[in-house]
Amino acid sequence: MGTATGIIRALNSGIKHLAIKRFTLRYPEEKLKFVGDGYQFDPSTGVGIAGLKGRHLLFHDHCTGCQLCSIACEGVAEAIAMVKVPEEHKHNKKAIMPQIDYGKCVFCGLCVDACPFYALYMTNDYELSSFSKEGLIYTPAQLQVKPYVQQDSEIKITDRGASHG
Amino acid sequence: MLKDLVTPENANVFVGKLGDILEKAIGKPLGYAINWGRIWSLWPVHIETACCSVEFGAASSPRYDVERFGIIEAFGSLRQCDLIVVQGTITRKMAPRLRLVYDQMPEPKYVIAMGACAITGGLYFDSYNVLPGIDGVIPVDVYVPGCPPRPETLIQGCILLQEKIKRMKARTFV
Amino acid sequence: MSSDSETSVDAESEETPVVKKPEEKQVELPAFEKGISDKIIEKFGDKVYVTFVKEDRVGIGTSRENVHDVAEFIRDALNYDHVESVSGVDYPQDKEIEVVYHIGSYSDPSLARQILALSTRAQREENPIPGNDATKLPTLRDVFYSVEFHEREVFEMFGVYFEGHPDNRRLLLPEDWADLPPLRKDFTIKGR
Amino acid sequence: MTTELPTTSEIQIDKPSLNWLPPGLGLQKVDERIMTLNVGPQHPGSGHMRLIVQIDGDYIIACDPDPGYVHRGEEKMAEYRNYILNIPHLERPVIHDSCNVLYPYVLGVEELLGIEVPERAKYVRVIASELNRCIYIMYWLAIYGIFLGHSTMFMWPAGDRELLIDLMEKMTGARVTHAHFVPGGVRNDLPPNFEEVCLRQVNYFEKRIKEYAAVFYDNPILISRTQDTGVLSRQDAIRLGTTGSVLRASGVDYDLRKKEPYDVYDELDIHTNVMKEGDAYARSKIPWLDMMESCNIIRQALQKMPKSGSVRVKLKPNPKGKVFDSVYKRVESGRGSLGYYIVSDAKPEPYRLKMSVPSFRNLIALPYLLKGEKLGNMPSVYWSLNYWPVEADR
Repeated sequence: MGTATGIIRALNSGIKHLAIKRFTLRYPEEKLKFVGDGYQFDPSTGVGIAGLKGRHLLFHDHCTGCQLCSIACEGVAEAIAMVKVPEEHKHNKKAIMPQIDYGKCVFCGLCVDACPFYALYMTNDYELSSFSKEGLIYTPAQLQVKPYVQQDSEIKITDRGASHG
Repeated sequence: MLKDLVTPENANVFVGKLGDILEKAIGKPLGYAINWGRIWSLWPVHIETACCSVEFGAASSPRYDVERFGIIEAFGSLRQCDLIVVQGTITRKMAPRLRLVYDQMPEPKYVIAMGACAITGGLYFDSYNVLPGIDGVIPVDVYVPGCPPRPETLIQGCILLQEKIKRMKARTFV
Repeated sequence: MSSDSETSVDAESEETPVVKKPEEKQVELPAFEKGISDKIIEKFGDKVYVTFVKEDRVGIGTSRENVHDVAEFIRDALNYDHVESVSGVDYPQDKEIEVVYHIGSYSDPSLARQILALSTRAQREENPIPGNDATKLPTLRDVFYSVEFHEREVFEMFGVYFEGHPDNRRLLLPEDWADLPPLRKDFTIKGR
Repeated sequence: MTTELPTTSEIQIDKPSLNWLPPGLGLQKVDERIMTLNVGPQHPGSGHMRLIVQIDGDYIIACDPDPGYVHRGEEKMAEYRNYILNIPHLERPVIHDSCNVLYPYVLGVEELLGIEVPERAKYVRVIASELNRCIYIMYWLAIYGIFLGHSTMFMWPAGDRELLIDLMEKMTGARVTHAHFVPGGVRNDLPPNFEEVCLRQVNYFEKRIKEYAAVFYDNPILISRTQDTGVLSRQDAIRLGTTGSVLRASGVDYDLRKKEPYDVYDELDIHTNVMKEGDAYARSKIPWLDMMESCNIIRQALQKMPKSGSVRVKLKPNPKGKVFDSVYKRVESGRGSLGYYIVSDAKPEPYRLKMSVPSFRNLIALPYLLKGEKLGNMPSVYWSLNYWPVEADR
């Protein structure tokens, strides 16, 4: 193949893409849709349930303060610290609950695997940027809040290329 | 009249006063204009320090396209840059180089710490060769957590930085 | 236990670790791998010893005086042609540092699955001065060219000086590293 | 093994121009004309490593790689963590190929502990590993496009890569660092109707990467920049112990998926791509062919995979190995054969863990390849080695 034809072919294949749909996801307005509500774990079968590994969600009435999540995190990132909580729970005699420092957390989900009481899950929330390091530390009260996420944009594949609808 | 008032002796005072009045009048709108220019033309330095550079590359890919926010893809010389995104682990060998790069950038300059390693050391909190976060080396404006952060989180961090610049006094750097 | 393998408290593992001897019972060794180790034994006699023979893996140990000859024999007679990795293992209780060369072959299709682990031991010093103490081994750079960077790495990570290596400089660590070689067992990382 | 190879620090070239001094500059010796360039660590073309390059005019006469800017001590830290907690750590060296970099570790621990893996988990692993290989190669190709000044070749692969990242995200819950493989299987089952979505996206992906031929691989400008630069002969590729696409571009037919099949690779039909030229063009084309092969493997694996069944066997807490047992396991990763040497001493933590990484093994070829090249060819030769600095430094 001659040089000229090669260059013309290369340009042509680029020009063809002018007619193809835009692939860009306009992020703050559109958000990607994920499988399920986030990564969960079923201790009775020992197998997880697929989902995004985002910010944690803590069920206060299930947490017994057994520290298994904190022990699992000790070798990974030391992100989980057990802190005193003022309120009294029927389950939680020690009155301690995990507090997660997202400046250290690596979102591996081993703490979720370690929890045998269905107390710790992961949610689809990933918007955690902050101006200060202190803003990255989530107390048990903050972890209890289920994040409001509106994620509906999905990848669509048609004859005219892939786009986000 | 004015000619009589201004003598060679007090000309300096008059010019100074005039400057003050002008600054009072247009200083604030000018500050807004300067900041407006800054937030839509943040040029990051092309310094990859560790594996978060993969997601930094993904953020400028067609899907996320940070150029929509005026964060031009990192190709310029570092003398033209005003943003440094520390993409991951800073080792003891890299730390002096990072400081060198930061010192060579002109004011104003902003720093985004990207990833757990850059914020606190992350996974490598007990490694013998990794710094526990970059706060000891350079001042940080925005922390973007994750290991590595999703490009969305990085974009959110950039939007936070733009808000911070909006609120900053532009004249501190002029 | 439902979940977990992740728990690592010492208090939880109540069973005391029973130190068992490796089982001595005769298992059927794979024939092809046995043939390779037999060839080396036949040539060198009791200068070498076989550490293990597993499927696709043969382990040969030798002393530091013979390691160069054994490596040459492996290259010339057995058709192994490159070294995949050079790893040091520190044994403080034996006062020795073991260096293991994992040798493979690209050019001989029958050896494509095989890895030969050639191990040798160097004397270990309590207070190492890398390069100036008795922790020395002959280099294999002139036998397998691919060990050049690997041996440089072992030198800085364990302080094993390779005699005859053309380029024993530091590779990965910072220029101002003045501590013990970091992968020795007596170098402990903070908080552990 | 006839000719002696010089060491990387001794490489010199015989160029007649070396003895010629430009008049009018007052130079007395040839040495005064030689300039030393520090490429990196802050440089678009080097990543997080430094290359100390000596040039004479436009020709490189010596190159001394200086890695270690991301040396994080993974091997030391692994000695303090048990076999499960090591998983997030050991995938960090190559986060965009994280399934493959963890694969040999998981295989090795399974051999040490004597675990049998369920059949479905093996297929899930193969699919994840092949998807990850494509993700790695697409990122590599995107950066190769930047290195050659070809912006379209950054945008297209970086965008199409997201198709597969979407699949991995559905499967494992993370974009790049999955922590999905564990000793005994994988951590979670496939989401519902994953097979359909996977098949559709992989087919579209394959259609897309075939378009790269016109814009990149058949582009005469690109060919003139990469062909006959940095030629590595077959003999030298073997002697220097290179691996992966570097080795296969030099005409050695060696792919561990075929030569030493692990998990279920022996039940799949795999074709190995080999080219004879050994130049930067061949080294950049082999990964592209590999991606198409990976698409084939994914389709086969989806077809043969058992439709239901368990994906993970339960382990005891704190699993321990035998007394002084060692294992060396390797897999074919996106860059070449990647091995783990694990020594156990009946403790929950490994006694010694050594990663034999392809980037580190390929790095040794760089000084030989750059010798005598023009400085402008340095980026294309450097990145064609499939080198990822974080992995080499560990």
